[in-house]
Amino acid sequence: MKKIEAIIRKSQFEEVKEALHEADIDFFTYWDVTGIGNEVSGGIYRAQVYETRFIQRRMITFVCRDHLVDNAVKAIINAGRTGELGDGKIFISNIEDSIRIRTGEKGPESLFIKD
Amino acid sequence: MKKIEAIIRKSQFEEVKEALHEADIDFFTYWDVTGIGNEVSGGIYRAQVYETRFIQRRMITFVCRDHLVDNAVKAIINAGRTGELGDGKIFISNIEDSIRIRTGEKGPESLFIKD
Amino acid sequence: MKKIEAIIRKSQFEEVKEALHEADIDFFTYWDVTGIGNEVSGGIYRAQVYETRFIQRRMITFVCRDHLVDNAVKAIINAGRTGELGDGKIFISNIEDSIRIRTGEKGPESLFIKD
Amino acid sequence: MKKSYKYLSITLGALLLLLTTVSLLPAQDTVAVAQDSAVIAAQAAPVATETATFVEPTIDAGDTAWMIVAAAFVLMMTIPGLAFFYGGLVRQKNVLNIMMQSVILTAVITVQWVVFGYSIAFGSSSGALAPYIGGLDWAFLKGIGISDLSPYFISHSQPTADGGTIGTIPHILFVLFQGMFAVITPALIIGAFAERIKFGGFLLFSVLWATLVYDPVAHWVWSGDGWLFKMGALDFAGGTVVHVNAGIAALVMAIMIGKRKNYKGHAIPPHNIPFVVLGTALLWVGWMGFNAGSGLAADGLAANAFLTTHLATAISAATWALLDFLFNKKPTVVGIATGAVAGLVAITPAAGFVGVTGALLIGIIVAVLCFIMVGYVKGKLGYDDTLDAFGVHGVGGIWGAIATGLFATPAIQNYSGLFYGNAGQLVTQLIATGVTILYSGVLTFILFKIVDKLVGIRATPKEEAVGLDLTQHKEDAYTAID
Amino acid sequence: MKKSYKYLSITLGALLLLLTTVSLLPAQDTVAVAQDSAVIAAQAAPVATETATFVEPTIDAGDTAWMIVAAAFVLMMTIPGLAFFYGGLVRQKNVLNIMMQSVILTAVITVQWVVFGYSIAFGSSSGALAPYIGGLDWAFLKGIGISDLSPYFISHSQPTADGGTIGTIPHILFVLFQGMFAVITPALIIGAFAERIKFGGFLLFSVLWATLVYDPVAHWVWSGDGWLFKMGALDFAGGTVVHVNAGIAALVMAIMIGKRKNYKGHAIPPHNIPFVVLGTALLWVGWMGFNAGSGLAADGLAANAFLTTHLATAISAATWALLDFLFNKKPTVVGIATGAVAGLVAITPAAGFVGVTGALLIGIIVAVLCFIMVGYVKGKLGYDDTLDAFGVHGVGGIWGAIATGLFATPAIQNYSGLFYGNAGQLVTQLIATGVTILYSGVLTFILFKIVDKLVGIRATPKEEAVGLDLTQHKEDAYTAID
Amino acid sequence: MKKSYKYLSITLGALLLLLTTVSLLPAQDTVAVAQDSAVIAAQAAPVATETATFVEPTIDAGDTAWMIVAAAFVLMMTIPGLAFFYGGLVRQKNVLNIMMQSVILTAVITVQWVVFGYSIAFGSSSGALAPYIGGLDWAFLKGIGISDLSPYFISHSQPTADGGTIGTIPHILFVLFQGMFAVITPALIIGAFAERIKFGGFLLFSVLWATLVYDPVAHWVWSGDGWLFKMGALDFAGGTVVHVNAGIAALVMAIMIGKRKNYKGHAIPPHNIPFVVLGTALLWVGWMGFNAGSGLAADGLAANAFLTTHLATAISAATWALLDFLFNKKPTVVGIATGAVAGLVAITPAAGFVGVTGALLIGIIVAVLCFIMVGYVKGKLGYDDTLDAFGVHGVGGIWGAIATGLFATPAIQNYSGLFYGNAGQLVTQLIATGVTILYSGVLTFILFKIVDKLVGIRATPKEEAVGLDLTQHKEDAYTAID
Ligand SMILES: Nc1ncnc2c1ncn2[C@@H]1O[C@H](COP(=O)(O)OP(=O)(O)O)[C@@H](O)[C@H]1O
Ligand SMILES: Nc1ncnc2c1ncn2[C@@H]1O[C@H](COP(=O)(O)OP(=O)(O)O)[C@@H](O)[C@H]1O
Ligand SMILES: Nc1ncnc2c1ncn2[C@@H]1O[C@H](COP(=O)(O)OP(=O)(O)O)[C@@H](O)[C@H]1O
Repeated sequence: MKKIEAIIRKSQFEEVKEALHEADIDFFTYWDVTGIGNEVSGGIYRAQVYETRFIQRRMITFVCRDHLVDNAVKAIINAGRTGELGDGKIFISNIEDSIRIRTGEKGPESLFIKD
Repeated sequence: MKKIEAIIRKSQFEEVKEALHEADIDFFTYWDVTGIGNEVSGGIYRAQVYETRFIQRRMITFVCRDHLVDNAVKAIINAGRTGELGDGKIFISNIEDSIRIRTGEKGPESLFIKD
Repeated sequence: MKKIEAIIRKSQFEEVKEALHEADIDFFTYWDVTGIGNEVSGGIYRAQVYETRFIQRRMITFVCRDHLVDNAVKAIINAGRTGELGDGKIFISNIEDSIRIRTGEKGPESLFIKD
Repeated sequence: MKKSYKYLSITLGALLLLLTTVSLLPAQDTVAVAQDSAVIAAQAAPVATETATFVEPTIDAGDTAWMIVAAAFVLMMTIPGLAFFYGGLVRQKNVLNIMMQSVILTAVITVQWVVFGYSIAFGSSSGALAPYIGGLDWAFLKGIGISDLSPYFISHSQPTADGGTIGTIPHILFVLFQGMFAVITPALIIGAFAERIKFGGFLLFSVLWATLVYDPVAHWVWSGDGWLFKMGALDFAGGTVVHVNAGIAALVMAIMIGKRKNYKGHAIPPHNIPFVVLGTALLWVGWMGFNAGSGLAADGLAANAFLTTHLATAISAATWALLDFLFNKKPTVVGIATGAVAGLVAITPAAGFVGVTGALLIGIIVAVLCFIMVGYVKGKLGYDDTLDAFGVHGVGGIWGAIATGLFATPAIQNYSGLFYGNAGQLVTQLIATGVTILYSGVLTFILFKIVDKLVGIRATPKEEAVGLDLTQHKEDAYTAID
Repeated sequence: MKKSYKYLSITLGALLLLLTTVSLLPAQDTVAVAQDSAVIAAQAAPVATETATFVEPTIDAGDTAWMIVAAAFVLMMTIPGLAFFYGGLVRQKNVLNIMMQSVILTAVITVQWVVFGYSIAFGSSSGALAPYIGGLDWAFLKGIGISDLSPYFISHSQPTADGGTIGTIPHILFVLFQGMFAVITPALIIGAFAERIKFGGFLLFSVLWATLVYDPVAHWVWSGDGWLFKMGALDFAGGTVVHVNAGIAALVMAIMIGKRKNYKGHAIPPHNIPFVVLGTALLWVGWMGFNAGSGLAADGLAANAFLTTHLATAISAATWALLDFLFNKKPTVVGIATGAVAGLVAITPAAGFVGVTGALLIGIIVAVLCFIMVGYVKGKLGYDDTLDAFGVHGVGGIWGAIATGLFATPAIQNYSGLFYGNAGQLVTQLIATGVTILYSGVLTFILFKIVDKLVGIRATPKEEAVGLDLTQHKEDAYTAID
Repeated sequence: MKKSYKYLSITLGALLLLLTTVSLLPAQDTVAVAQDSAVIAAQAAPVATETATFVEPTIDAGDTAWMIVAAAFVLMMTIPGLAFFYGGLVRQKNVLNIMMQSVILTAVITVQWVVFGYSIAFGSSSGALAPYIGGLDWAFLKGIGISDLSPYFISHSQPTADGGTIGTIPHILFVLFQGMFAVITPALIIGAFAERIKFGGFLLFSVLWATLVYDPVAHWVWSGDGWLFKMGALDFAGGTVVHVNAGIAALVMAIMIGKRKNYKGHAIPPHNIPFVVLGTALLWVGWMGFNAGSGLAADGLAANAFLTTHLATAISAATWALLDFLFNKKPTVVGIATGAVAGLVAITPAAGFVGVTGALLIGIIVAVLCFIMVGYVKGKLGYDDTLDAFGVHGVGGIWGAIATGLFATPAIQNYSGLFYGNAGQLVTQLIATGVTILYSGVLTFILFKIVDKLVGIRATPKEEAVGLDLTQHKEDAYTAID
């Protein structure tokens, strides 16, 4: 099982969400974060224009079985890309175990619903 | 050292917190996240009933010494379970090193207070 | 590539941010979390003094190439330390792959800008 | 967009059909009644028999005290009232945009009003134009002195030296009070196109609309020369002029600008419901200035308008909560707030003409109508009226205008509706409403076309996705960074 | 729940004991004084000597102007005032529930008031019932015309043709003003059972309480026939009728419904303190309508009520900040807000009877009393009055009612308290307070039992854990999703 | 801190130089005009010819109704108005601190005002002191009965039995209305040192400043004995007394206390812009009490003050939005809010002296001036006036005071400015402004030094980093824990 963490633009969230769905990633968790990266964004405050490298972003994370990783990454890249500085990053790491709280199921089978 | 990440119902937080305490996990960190999973929740807006799969949840995370993992997982399962769809997940991964900022202590001993 | 997660005092954020910059960590992501640890903080509510172990903190996380880890950790320790209970923790784990969404670059080179 | 036009025509058509059908029924004594109506008698003809001891007309401090406050209350309705009611309902990324729209309308329309708006709405022009639009005599309020009395009055008046009749409050106070109405009317429309409009397009449209739609319609209904006024249309505090007018413009705009991206008829939860409560509450309080101030005096009529307004609002809110409970198991906060606003809207034209029974019935029925409209019909028709500006103000306003023709009772002022034996009043109300729907609908359509050509109206999909706060104002509503 | 009953009895018992003990001390001239009191003289007996040039009584525009605004101000106290004061103090998951309660009470009690509440509170009944409850003559406000003058008045009145005396504002305006009081009183109680009550239970209880407790007590104290009024009890703007009444009901409800899950006597930090500030500020402003409006005229008495209210509030707020600083090192925002509200509560019955000195002392002492009560005593007694509805309104109201009997000075109106030589007034105050405590306490207890049987009052542990917003209204206050 | 002193001297010096230079130009007919001015004529000399049928002077209910509300409106300006305007602009960790400052000033200055502030500001003293400070005759408002009429009046007055003239509202109402001004003036200053001041230092400074700066300056300009009043300085609602006074104190404080840690001249985004909108809107509404109330009557002058205030504010807001658009491509919400407040400030001294044209020009120009000041000049000068208390209130106030000397027109009251042929009025305005700048600047400097010695003013770097909410009040504004 792998954990995917993607830091994306908030404005691409809808697209990424749908792309993930098509890549069979139905379960994920996200929250809002602030990112410091290459992108610079501006604001105005009482006639002063200021720039900030602190950008509001969204962190999406999910754990999936190994064979889904490639498609998931491709989905995020396609849906999350605008081509301009600041599209974000994807990080992949290893997960040793996963447990479904409701049933106590362990391992990969805690990650999907058998029917 | 292992890192435990548990995505639970906000309403079970109190119970989980106390169960963890009994399982000797005194230190942890949490924040609010939105989860997409099997559960569906509903709302009403001006006479329209709508459903949403975006559910408010809480992410709990802590790093602990290996021998505490089993008990911690059991504690979360027991306290976090309601038996209905959407109880959440627990993920376990490996942590290579841990440092206590205050003292600079490294490794497992940064995780507890020796007296 | 390593992932560094540091849970620090909100009040030390500015210092840590600048220290990281000097340690060549230009990109990172952060969000606000609540931590339970050794520290206890107090509040007053209508003449009742109460104590809480729930402390507002900031989670900083970044992925960097292996050779930068040591300096980054030192930077955080120096800038984040006040010496009092509750300075926080740093956790280091392994990242298997990293992708830049904008370009699709993979691996370490997704983490910096070649010029 | 072809399809939108179809909806537009269908809806407007249906409304007009309904109204004209009813008009044809019992249309006799309208004119007679209208003749009697000296309600708002601008520059009225000699009426008072000059008594031996003629007293120079003076400003009445009591009426003036109330009307100053009433004007301030109506200001409070737009900012912060409407700004928070609407601002709480939109998504977080668009809250500033909606608030900015409320604030800038307050600023710009106030200036427009003083510069020429008041004059073309309430001033006189000569010849054939007189019933339709005022002249520019009062542009920049020139010729209006600080101790001049208001030529407009309702229940309180006093004889003048030249045998005429004049009001008891300063003329400039009447200008101010009416100016607040001119501000809030276009501000009501913004609910319809929220979350997807370019700021420039919005502003140009609004100023044009205020000038070409609001000002003339106000002239028709409220000016002494106005043709609908002369016909005897009753509109105590702005049922047709404000709510029907804005509501129809909202519907047309919603259809013309098209749906929000990803809008599939389902609701998007409001980002801050406490803000909605704040806005609703301040609307409720401020509306007392709007309605109880519309009699232009501190007297029994004002008290009656307060009573009917408060009562209709209360029962409409309660009714919505009950409907919520019956149909969806839970009474909701957004629901009760919507019910309250619907009640406020519907009682507006009637507040000074009906009593307790009328207020109760108007309130109950408007809640049912709007509940059906926004909960069921809107979804079927498929247009995207973001914050239900049509569903609440349009529907509530039309009902209120009609209800005035039903429940007006001679116990309050000297006017009767259908249920008090005067079917003609209902016909007059239907005509006034129909005309307003037609005029506002067509003009809004044309203005949309023009403004869209000139500066563009619809935000780009990217602007919409990122949010209007950032793209139109380079600001974030909430910043947690410290 | 056995134990709760014990606390209930002990507390109520202690309060009554205290009051009766003091009553027994110097009880002579009570009746004599009461006789003098024509304060609120409904349907008063012939008083004015009809002069040669009798003037038809008319509505005074100045008094009416002020009273319209005063009524609007009191409305603003409940929504948004109280809604935000309470809403900011609860946890995020319960904020909508508390706001909904404020809004629905505004809606439902307004209707109840017009339908029959006003009539049974301020109307007359014949025979033995007269001192205790009004009849239904004024149900649906029937028989009250829009130009009828208020039969209730305080400082301003005018002779009538039949030799009687009548007020200077429209009768319906008096109905409205009093209606706002009827709304806010049950709304104060909700602080006690916040975060754990079923919505249906709350609503049924509140309507019954308004009808069976508020309306009769208002009749006793404020109606011209009321037995406490006749006894000479002084209550300018609602010390016993509003605050003691609601405060005791709050205490009983808090004990009966039981503690919140996990409540261990320690504080739970408010979810949004700026909302608390907003609510406090709007209460402070709106309370000027409440107190300065209670003289029913725009005159020196109104100005005095404004002054004493503002001053007592200011010094109570400052005192709380000082106590915070002395005992806990830091002055807090919630503290100063609580102090301000305590000051507002305590000065309410006294506002039209005391001067600067009285206001200052009432303000200082109430802050000390409430500080001790909510900071120390409450924790000891162990009941869970979530937002200190008893600790602030109950304690503050009792102190205010007693203080009126101490500080009333003939320099303001023709009434004296103990410190101005009239011990009897204090006794009367104690009796009125004691009676209100007893009646409100017992009736609330009974109503709890009945409503609990009928629909259930306490939310389930699961509902409480998830939060009342989601479980009672299917809504989330704040939604970040965009 | 050496460097700060330099800036301080330079800025103050430059301002004074400017003012005195202009003063030297056309200084003839000043005194003559001043002679005429019976504007606020406290304890005025015999004027009215006693008529045969002398009528006992009475309280006018209409004027009183309006002034009660006006006082409540001004209260609403400080809390919640200013509390939210400022509170929304600071970072999240300091919002409670700024709100607490607004609330505690309301509490403490109200007490100070009743205890002695009113007396030294508006009372009389004998001998050489009379033009500079009042005596303690009215301490604790002793000797002021509830039916006493206000010795201060403007447009409405009535003859007294002894041949004098007296106002039409209760004296205590005048005390209250003025008390609200005394509260808000020090509250304006807090914007300058926000985010880095110790609470104790702030409080001590503010009380001393209110006593030693505000009260005397109010005496000079508004008391019948005041030397600037006698010189003929025009200040309708507080241009010099409130805004210049507070603005200069803000500048001095900002420089003395030093910059915030990490402040490099760049902006820090506000934590909650909807709160800024709420505050601005309530300031806008409440300011009608401030300005339209300053004529102390409900008449044409009040209506005119309302009109000019509303209009100047509207056009100033619109102008700022336009400048935002022209210079930075996007109109911003904080910008339009700032423009509105600047307009309110600038029109304040002029509201009762100018007409439509004056209001429009004052509004446009103040937006340009403040835009330049806070957007460009401030950054150059390098001081850290956190919320632009000087940039908006100081600059706007100075411009308003000068503009009154330019645009005052005899069409409103009997006063003319430069553009109506009376250059002397401008000189008088410049002198009054210059004197206020000098006095406020020097006294503030001294008070800073004293308070800093006694209790310390600047928060520690750690307190500043953690935030003032937690360190000064042990509270968090928002708590998500449930
Ligand atoms: N090494 C990193 N560790 C953690 N977060 C990162 C890292 N690099 C980038 N990010 C996150 O991704 C966001 C976008 O990255 P940025 O460098 O601006 O884009 P791009 O890769 O297109 O140049 C940043 O705002 C930050 O939140
Ligand atoms: N693979 C996953 N990766 C990340 N988060 C997940 C994953 N699966 C579930 N979650 C989180 O757990 C929550 C509960 O999961 P859900 O599938 O609804 O419950 P259950 O396991 O009881 O069927 C989801 O809302 C989501 O936040
Ligand atoms: N094992 C852990 N796992 C996750 N978070 C932790 C852990 N230990 C500490 N923390 C976080 O670090 C914060 C500071 O830790 P604390 O133990 O109070 O400090 P110190 O290490 O100085 O004694 C805590 O509030 C918590 O958020």
